[in-house]
Amino acid sequence: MTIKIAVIQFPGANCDLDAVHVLNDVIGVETSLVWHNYFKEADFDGVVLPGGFSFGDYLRAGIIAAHSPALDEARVMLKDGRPIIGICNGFQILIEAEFLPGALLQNESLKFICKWVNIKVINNKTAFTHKMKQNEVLAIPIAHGEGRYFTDNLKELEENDQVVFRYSTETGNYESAANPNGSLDNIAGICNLEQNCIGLMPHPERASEAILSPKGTEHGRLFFDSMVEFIKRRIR
Amino acid sequence: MAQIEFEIEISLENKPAARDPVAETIQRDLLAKKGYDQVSKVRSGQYLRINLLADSEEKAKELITKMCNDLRIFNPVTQILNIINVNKV
Amino acid sequence: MAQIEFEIEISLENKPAARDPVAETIQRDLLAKKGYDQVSKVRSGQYLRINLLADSEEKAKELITKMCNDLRIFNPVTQILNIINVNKV
Amino acid sequence: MTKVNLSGEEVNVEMTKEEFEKVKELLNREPTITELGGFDIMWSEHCSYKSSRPKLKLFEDAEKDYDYVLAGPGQDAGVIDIGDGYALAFRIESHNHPSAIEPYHGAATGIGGIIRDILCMGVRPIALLDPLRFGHLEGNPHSQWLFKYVVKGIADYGNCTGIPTIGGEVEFDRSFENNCLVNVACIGLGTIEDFEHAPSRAYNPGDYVVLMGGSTGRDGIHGVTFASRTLTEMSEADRPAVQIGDPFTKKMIIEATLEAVKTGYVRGLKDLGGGGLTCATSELTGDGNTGAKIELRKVFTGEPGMTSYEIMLSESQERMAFIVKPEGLETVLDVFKKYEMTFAVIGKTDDSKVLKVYDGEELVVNIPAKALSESPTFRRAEKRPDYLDHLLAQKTPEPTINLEEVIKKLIASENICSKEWVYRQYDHEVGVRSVVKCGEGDSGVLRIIGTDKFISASVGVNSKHCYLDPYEGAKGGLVEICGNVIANGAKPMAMVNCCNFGNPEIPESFWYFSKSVEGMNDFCRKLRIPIVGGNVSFYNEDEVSKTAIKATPQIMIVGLIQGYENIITLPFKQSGNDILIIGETKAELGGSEYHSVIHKLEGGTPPSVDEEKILARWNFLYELYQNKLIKANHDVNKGGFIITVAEMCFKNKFGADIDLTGYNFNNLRDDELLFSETVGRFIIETSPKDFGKIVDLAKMFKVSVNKIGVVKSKPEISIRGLSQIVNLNINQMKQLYDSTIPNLMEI
Ligand SMILES: Nc1ncnc2c1ncn2[C@@H]1O[C@H](COP(=O)(O)OP(=O)(O)O)[C@@H](O)[C@H]1O
Ligand SMILES: [Mg+2]
Repeated sequence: MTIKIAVIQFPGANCDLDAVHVLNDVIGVETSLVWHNYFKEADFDGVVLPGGFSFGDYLRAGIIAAHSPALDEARVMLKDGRPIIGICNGFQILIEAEFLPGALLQNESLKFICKWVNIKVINNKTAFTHKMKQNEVLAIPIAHGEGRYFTDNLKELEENDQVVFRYSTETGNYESAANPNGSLDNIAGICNLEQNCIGLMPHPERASEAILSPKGTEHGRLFFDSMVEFIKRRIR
Repeated sequence: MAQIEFEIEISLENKPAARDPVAETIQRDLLAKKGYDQVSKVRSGQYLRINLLADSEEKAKELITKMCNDLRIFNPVTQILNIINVNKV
Repeated sequence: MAQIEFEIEISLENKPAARDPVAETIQRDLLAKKGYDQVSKVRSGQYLRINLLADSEEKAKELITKMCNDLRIFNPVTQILNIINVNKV
Repeated sequence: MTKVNLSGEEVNVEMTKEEFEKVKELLNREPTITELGGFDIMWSEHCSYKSSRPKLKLFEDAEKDYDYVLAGPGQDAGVIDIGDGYALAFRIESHNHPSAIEPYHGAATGIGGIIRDILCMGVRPIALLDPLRFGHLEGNPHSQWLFKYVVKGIADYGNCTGIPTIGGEVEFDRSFENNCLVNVACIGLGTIEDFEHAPSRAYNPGDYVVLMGGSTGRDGIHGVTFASRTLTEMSEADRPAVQIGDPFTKKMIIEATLEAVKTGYVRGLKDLGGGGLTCATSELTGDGNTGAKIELRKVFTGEPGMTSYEIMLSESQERMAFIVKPEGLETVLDVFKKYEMTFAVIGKTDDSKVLKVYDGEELVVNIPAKALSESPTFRRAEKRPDYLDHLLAQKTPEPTINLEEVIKKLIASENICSKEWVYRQYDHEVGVRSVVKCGEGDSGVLRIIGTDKFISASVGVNSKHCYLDPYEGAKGGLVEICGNVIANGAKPMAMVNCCNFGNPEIPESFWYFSKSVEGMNDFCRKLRIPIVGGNVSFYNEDEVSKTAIKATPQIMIVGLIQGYENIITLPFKQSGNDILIIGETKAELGGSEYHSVIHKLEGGTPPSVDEEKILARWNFLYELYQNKLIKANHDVNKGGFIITVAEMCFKNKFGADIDLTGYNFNNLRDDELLFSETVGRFIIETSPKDFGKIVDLAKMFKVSVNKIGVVKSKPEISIRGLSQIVNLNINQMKQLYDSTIPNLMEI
């Protein structure tokens, strides 16, 4: 049985084709771009909510897309344990649709930031991180204006192992200079309790080919390789 | 029953714990400019003015509150919603 | 002369004749699609609430307008500044 | 402003009395007000190039003279065939005046406009570049404000539409204080088939005319006004002077348009920019040798009660006009429906060669389709400014501070320091094509997925040099921008330019334009670079001081690299390697940063260009590339070659031992040798074992190459061979280089 992944195209998504390219051409898993209104969960084993500016990010990043019928479909997948990843705007959508807790606020600098950063793997048990090592530092770029993670319930998040990534230095320290947007506790990505759904601000699809990486790394692939492996195990 | 048009002004602000970098920046700029030491506090937020039809002011407020909750016009984790004014048009 | 503390709420919006893509999108893609068709109009803007000391309400308003101009918080070419409320604290 | 008499009423128009007479002559009657509005805008300098057209005729016919040029000047964008079935479109445009009034929306809608131009060619916009000019930032809140919001406007619009801004350039100079320059360029990529599917012409009678995108509103209507009564109820003050961009709608337009083009049912495509619907419909039919009947009330308007004049001339953003084959109308409309875009079938083409626009029953426009594009041209007088002799004669004062201090001041100066503050705000990676990213090299390098080809793009010019000598300055701009793409391993393929000058009616201002065009023309003909497009922006002057901006003929070059292994990058790679300089240094401090930063001088002898030598160096470099002899390359630019060496040290924290003893064969003063901005030089890093081979090749190509030092691991530059020993700490230099703009911008 072949694995099928959907990349959902919300109006204003702009990293959708990038994700499709990486999944199809780099990872080699059958992936379709699906217009948000046409998305049917039954056809897919996993789903990517790509980066971009859904509905212009007007009002608040991700809020309008969170009301799309695609999210009702995705909720079914969430419940039955299929893998869901939200990248950047996708993360914002997952937060606004309450798949994941907390909020993503305007960067502390009030500016959009596009830059390669380092993130440290805190939880390597999730559907998207099980091929990573705990405390491994990954080089991945960010590009966002509203990525400052905030929650009023940090303790619970930590106790439940929901913090998946933290911004760090290359050597894994959490200096404030390593935190690009002012996120609470350097949080760069989180997951749901069941660990089949993750959201993060950095863009793994931009870090999956050595040709695009300043240091020739391909750390982004680990996300998608983990996802494919996770699906294979589930099906088996 | 005839419905009345109301104009409702709302603001969405960050809760204090979530900070308010826009206001912080304005205040910092004010300090840098000098001459604005009369200003003691700044808060910022988003502003929406919505016109709608309702039977009464009460109903209009109810509707707005319901709408903002239902649609998550504000994120309850970090934001506060204020209805600033309700005016008949 | 004793100064009074005022709390002033203002909104900064695009001029009425200019477009407001944020509000248009909220109305079209959120409110209308979710059945809130009682809503006939939406405008959006930035909201600021500023506390300051001034001799009078008049002076307080003047100061706010000048400050927003000085700091280029708004550009009179495309935006308007509305003073929504002025309250004594 | 001219007052003319239209059916007994006084009307204000921008055109001259003679032009008004010509309109009447063309139509054989008085125009309607809607027609007059159309002529007034289409015959404006901005739309018709009436001052510049005669001069621009100098350029070669690129489409005819270069077989890989698919579309040349006159089209919405230049298009070249880059092989493997791909077409590359690119264009540059100015949005200076709107940005000077409202930097945020002015710059944003500038991006919106240039994206539309590329989209018109049926290809996907894949990159943006943004050459900018402002007044000095230091101690100047107005310049800071313009700079901050122009950058934010570009960022917000480009980022949202998902088009990476891969490069640009910024200069700060007093002459731009009130009239900043915001030029924007866009590159598009598609198959040659895509491009052929979407000409900007309606050449087939019987096709549908479909308008798609945002609604038509009263924003951006200008031009004709009745002197005696207002055109609408709205007073001028109520009208937004600047349009509000909507990048979200633009993103949807891009996707809907590309998908519509892919259906094969689109026969023509045109964006709505200056002149709105009037311009789009008349150009589509005029260029296609057809006519059309348009029903104005089908157009979806943003507000009630708009007059036919307003609907036809509205410049509301985010709209496209499609010419659709009748059999494919449903299919194309289904695409628009999928994207939930508003659209309207507003008319049909015919073979009448006449554009007829009906407002209900009333015929409001009835003109030959080609009439609007037949604007009269002007021969403008030109005169070399008298002040130039004095400026050119300025002498460089004796050096007063020590060289270390000078170099530190230069690297921290506004025009030389890092522009990271700008490009961090731009998503320069979306699209997963960016191989050499902003700040990493002399040009932006993009891969073409599915091939082993790369394109390299760079933009800029030196306004200070052009001020002193527009002819040599424009050539120097070409040398520098070609040099930028060559430094990354590319061959320059084609050029587009954006001419920013003062008032063409002033002979001195027109002279600058004229000489710049001559410079570009001479250089491009000799070095065989096709000019595939351009844009002219006149009337750039400081309203306060009534002086023109420094002449700024922006040059954009697109180059091609075959094979990943052939991309060359800027940073030094290994200690012990040789540092060579290609090209000699001449005493050319005129218009240099050294003159302006250290001596507050604007004059002196500016660099001049010797095309033979430049060509020889390029060919020599290609040969070195072929033989894999180059480890790093960076062209020499503002501040002179020591700045270049320092920039090459930064990334990998190397240093350099420099010895200039053998290089000063022109017997220059220390400051001339170090800080001259002689164009066409490169600093390269090579392996010591290849030195002999390189020298032999240099002789063969008749190129001057000198070893001036070696890369070392200690982050420090030491320079010998001058009258004083110079030592520079790289970490400190980098700190100076990085902090200037953040310090000025974040109070
Ligand atoms: N306005 C801008 N937008 C984007 N990138 C910019 C801008 N200005 C400068 N840059 C980037 O900064 C780097 C250095 O620019 P510049 O100093 O002009 O280059 P050069 O080495 O050719 O002199 C380049 O990568 C350039 O693309
Ligand atoms: Mg360069």
